[in-house]
Amino acid sequence: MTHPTVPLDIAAIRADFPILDQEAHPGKRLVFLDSAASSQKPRQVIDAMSHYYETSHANVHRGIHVLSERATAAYEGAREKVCAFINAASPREIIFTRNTTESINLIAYSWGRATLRPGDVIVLSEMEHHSNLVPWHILAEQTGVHLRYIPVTDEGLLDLDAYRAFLREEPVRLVSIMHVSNVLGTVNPVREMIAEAHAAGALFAVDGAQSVPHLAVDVQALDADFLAFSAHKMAGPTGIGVLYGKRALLEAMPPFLGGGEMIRRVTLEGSTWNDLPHKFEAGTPAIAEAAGLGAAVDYLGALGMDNILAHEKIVADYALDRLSEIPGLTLYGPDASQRNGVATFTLQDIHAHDVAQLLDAEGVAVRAGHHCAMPLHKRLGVAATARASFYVYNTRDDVDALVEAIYNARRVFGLGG
Amino acid sequence: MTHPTVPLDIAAIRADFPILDQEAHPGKRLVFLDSAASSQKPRQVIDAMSHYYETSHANVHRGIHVLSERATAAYEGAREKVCAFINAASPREIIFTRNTTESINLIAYSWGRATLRPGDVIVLSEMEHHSNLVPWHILAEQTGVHLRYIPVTDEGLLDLDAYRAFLREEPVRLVSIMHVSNVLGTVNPVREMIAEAHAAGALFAVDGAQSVPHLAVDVQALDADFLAFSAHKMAGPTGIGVLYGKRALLEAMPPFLGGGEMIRRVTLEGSTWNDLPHKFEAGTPAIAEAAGLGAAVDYLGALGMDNILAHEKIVADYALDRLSEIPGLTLYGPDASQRNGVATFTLQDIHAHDVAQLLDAEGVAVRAGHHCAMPLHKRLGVAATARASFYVYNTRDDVDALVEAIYNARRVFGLGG
Amino acid sequence: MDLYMENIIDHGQHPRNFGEPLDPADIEYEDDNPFCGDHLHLTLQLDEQNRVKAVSWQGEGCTISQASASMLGEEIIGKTLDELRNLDRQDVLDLLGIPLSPTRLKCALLSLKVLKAGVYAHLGWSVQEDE
Amino acid sequence: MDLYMENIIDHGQHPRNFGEPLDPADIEYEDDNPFCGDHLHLTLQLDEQNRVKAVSWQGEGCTISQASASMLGEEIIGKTLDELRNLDRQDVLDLLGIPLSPTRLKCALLSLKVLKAGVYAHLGWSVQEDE
Ligand SMILES: Cc1ncc(COP(=O)(O)O)c(C=O)c1O
Ligand SMILES: Cc1ncc(COP(=O)(O)O)c(C=O)c1O
Repeated sequence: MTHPTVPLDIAAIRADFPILDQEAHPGKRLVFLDSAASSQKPRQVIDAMSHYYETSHANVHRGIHVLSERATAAYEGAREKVCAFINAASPREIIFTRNTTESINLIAYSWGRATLRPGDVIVLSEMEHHSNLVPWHILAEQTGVHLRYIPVTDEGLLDLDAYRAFLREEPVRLVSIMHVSNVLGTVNPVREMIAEAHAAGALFAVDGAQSVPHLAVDVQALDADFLAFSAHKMAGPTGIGVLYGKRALLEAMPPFLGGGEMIRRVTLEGSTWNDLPHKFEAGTPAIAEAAGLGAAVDYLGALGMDNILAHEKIVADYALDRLSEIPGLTLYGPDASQRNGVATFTLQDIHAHDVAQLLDAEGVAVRAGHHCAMPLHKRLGVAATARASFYVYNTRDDVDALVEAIYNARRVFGLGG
Repeated sequence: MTHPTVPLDIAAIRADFPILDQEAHPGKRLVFLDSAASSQKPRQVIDAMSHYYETSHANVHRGIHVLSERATAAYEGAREKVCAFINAASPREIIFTRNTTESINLIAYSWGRATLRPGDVIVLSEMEHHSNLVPWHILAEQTGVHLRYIPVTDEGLLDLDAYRAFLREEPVRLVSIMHVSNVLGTVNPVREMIAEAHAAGALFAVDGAQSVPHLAVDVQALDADFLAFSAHKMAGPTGIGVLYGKRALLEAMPPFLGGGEMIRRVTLEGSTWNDLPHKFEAGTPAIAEAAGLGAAVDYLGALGMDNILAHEKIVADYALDRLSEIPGLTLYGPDASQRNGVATFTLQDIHAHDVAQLLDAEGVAVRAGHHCAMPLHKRLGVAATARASFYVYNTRDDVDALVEAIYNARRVFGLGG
Repeated sequence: MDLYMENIIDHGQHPRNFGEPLDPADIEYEDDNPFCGDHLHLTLQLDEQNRVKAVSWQGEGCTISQASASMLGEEIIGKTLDELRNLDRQDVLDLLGIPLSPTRLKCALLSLKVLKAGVYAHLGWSVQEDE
Repeated sequence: MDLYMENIIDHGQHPRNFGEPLDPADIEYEDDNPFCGDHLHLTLQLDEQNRVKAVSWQGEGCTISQASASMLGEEIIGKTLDELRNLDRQDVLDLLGIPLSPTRLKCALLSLKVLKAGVYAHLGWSVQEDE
């Protein structure tokens, strides 16, 4: 990230997102601080999908008519855009799934079950999202594979010594780790961790759900074996996600779901598989959603990922500063230099759900709960936290509204202003 | 289907589908006869999704703010609409998947792997779509389950004697059969077949991909154990499908994909599962697509499924009549009384791909190939067929255009007019 | 601020009948709402006519879940088992007196769920579908 | 009707060098396009300078796949193995002389695929990525 960044015109960007221009409640401007759960979509993305349905829809692949050709071009064109966006070596390495969760399950079902033997070790971490825990729990139960968890330090970082000890001492076959924590904001040093995993003979899967939307991710520079992410967190539609995998790995993997498109030839006796990426895309895919994801990638690319990151950092740093002034407020996660995009906190004497509800009443949308990271919350010693998360359309005004609403909540609970 | 039907105003319906109002090539009106592959979408569905993104998007479930509540209402509201549409006993029986293919794979992975023992038998048929073959091939290979295929008679019907013999003589645990054939148009007598399967102690899964869009399907009246279908074939969006399952069955099944939403509690040691339907919906679901599917169900429901069926029958019967006049044209499938919605044919001396290409040049979109039913094509003794398929927006004019274009293809190939 | 009317905050901050479990207890039950981390543990003592003589709650969670337990606990003292059986969502919502979104409904109804499950277990019944 | 120019239909209906496999053959290969059902089987005989002396195709499928084999077969007679190696998509498309959509491209290029795979197998090479 050494390129110079240019400041973005946030007012113009906000104008691209129709949903932002509303009152959450009468007289209360919507202040949307829940993008880590799912981001909003610019008009360009919404229109790309409507336009697709109004002009170009048909089922893709092998249709010999003009609509099917257009639909196929939209769908495969999106694959090429995603390929360029994460700098994959080939569009064949881009598998369209429903979401990050399905991408990770695909690795577990296909690569995992074909490759792993009882006693093999998969390394995860204590800060993982349930989507990067539960598929491995299911796998472990069915195969006798062992799971190890990198602990989270008091600073909210991965304990890399423990990681290295696992790599040194255990038959680690795969490491699967989030790039950026959806709760702590921690940006994990995946590039170094991948190099260390490879040196130990293990593969490395990156849960990019919270990184790909916010910073430039280059799978070849990282040397990631797999990368999973969701369109809906990166200005794209719901219903589509991505699994990137190195071609040789994907080639060697058995298919996951069976059905149309993913076969080469079917007889009553059995089937042979289609080439990549189709081998992993059974049935009619999310065609309009791919068109929408392509438009999202164009949108983010035009803004520039480094510029987006720089802007979010300004907003998040400001939020950390202002929040830390609030009496009785505890912030979670590492210091500003090692984090990105979210501010997670608790308030003394007000449960996170009550916080979220009181903030909502002021028009401020945050998320409260365990954020699909129950083990991390156990580690933090709290059942629930409140989280404000930022995207390119958020401003310092939004942070001010958040802080003001928190003071209001304190007043309602009789805790002073 | 004994209710009196009312004629639909097809011109008004066509006006709802923006894509239909275009020229496929200069001077050539688009005549879309490929709805069995994927139907077009009315403005009401396209707008429902845009409107969702412009006003209501956030991640669903457990969000304590106004957008998350709206998104959850849209998503769960769609589930209730689908429940009513197929007359399921409870919305909990409606699982949202990507498409029919994923729905069938879910049965195979979850129910199949938990329940079946080597030597158990699954009955399929020779006319099935690859989506109802390949998941079972993969299952059979991994579990030692045996697959049996109901043959297709020369009339294009299932050989029910053979079916009964399987039920009588083999340890059949599951029958999985298409309701309506995507190639032959055959409407299989699933209601009777289900009763027979149940009498033999077997469960019955219905592949409703080609029935739910075209006729009233009542899962309780059929007593189906599972029903799979895709939104994109029923005026709804891509990226979402449905698996209906009887509640007691779904309750007893282990989860399929692991991740957020589908768990109740996660620790590093393992997970406990959420209630239905969430147990089977891991990760952020296709929220906007559910809103679109809800709008599609409203749209079809307002027209009335019996009226849709009646209209399609008029168009399809007319097509069968007119096509059968064409020299050298062979039609596949049973007589008009036992079929619905598609007209599949070959032309002597012109390969199906060339037919489709020449028809496209005249603006007529049909599909050519094996239509994901290679075993059926083997049975029919042809590598590829051409298929015209009809939906509520098609007219007899469309059929006339098809017939005219076929005559034109004959002329191009020097076969006379 | 309809949602956090003074009496709800008061019940949330000073919940009635909260404390150590009754011992001996005629009815005891606990459950939680893992999505929220809300947790409640209930003990009840009955008199000879099977009326609620004493109530004790223990728990943690949001104001809505704790206030609803506090209010419900006050409400049930002196009630018969039959009357407890007939309590439903609306009774709890009336006690709270505020509109609740579906997410918060789970918080509000946890106390009722624990109470009814305890009563039903005492009577040897199973809890009805979607109750 | 650009797509089905007379010469394509002529090649499709009267394909050149179609018939029984050459025996003995110096090069033999067959492949298909299962999505379409197009199938081609090629045999070649070489002269002493490793030039194509005789070609025979067998196959079935659409006009585009059969016509492209017919045209390509005429084209390669007299060519050296090196010249065959250098043939590419564009050469086949130039022979056909019509615009093709991606779906039909597969039909058009099956003959080239079979030819190159045969030549490469003869030379003991493997076919290049995405060639
Ligand atoms: C009978 C039948 N089953 C299954 C499918 C697969 O549907 P999808 O591609 O939406 O999964 C189709 C659609 O082509 C079909 O016609
Ligand atoms: C780090 C991380 N991983 C995985 C996921 C799951 O993403 P999805 O729900 O789109 O599958 C999320 C989103 O909540 C996340 O933040």
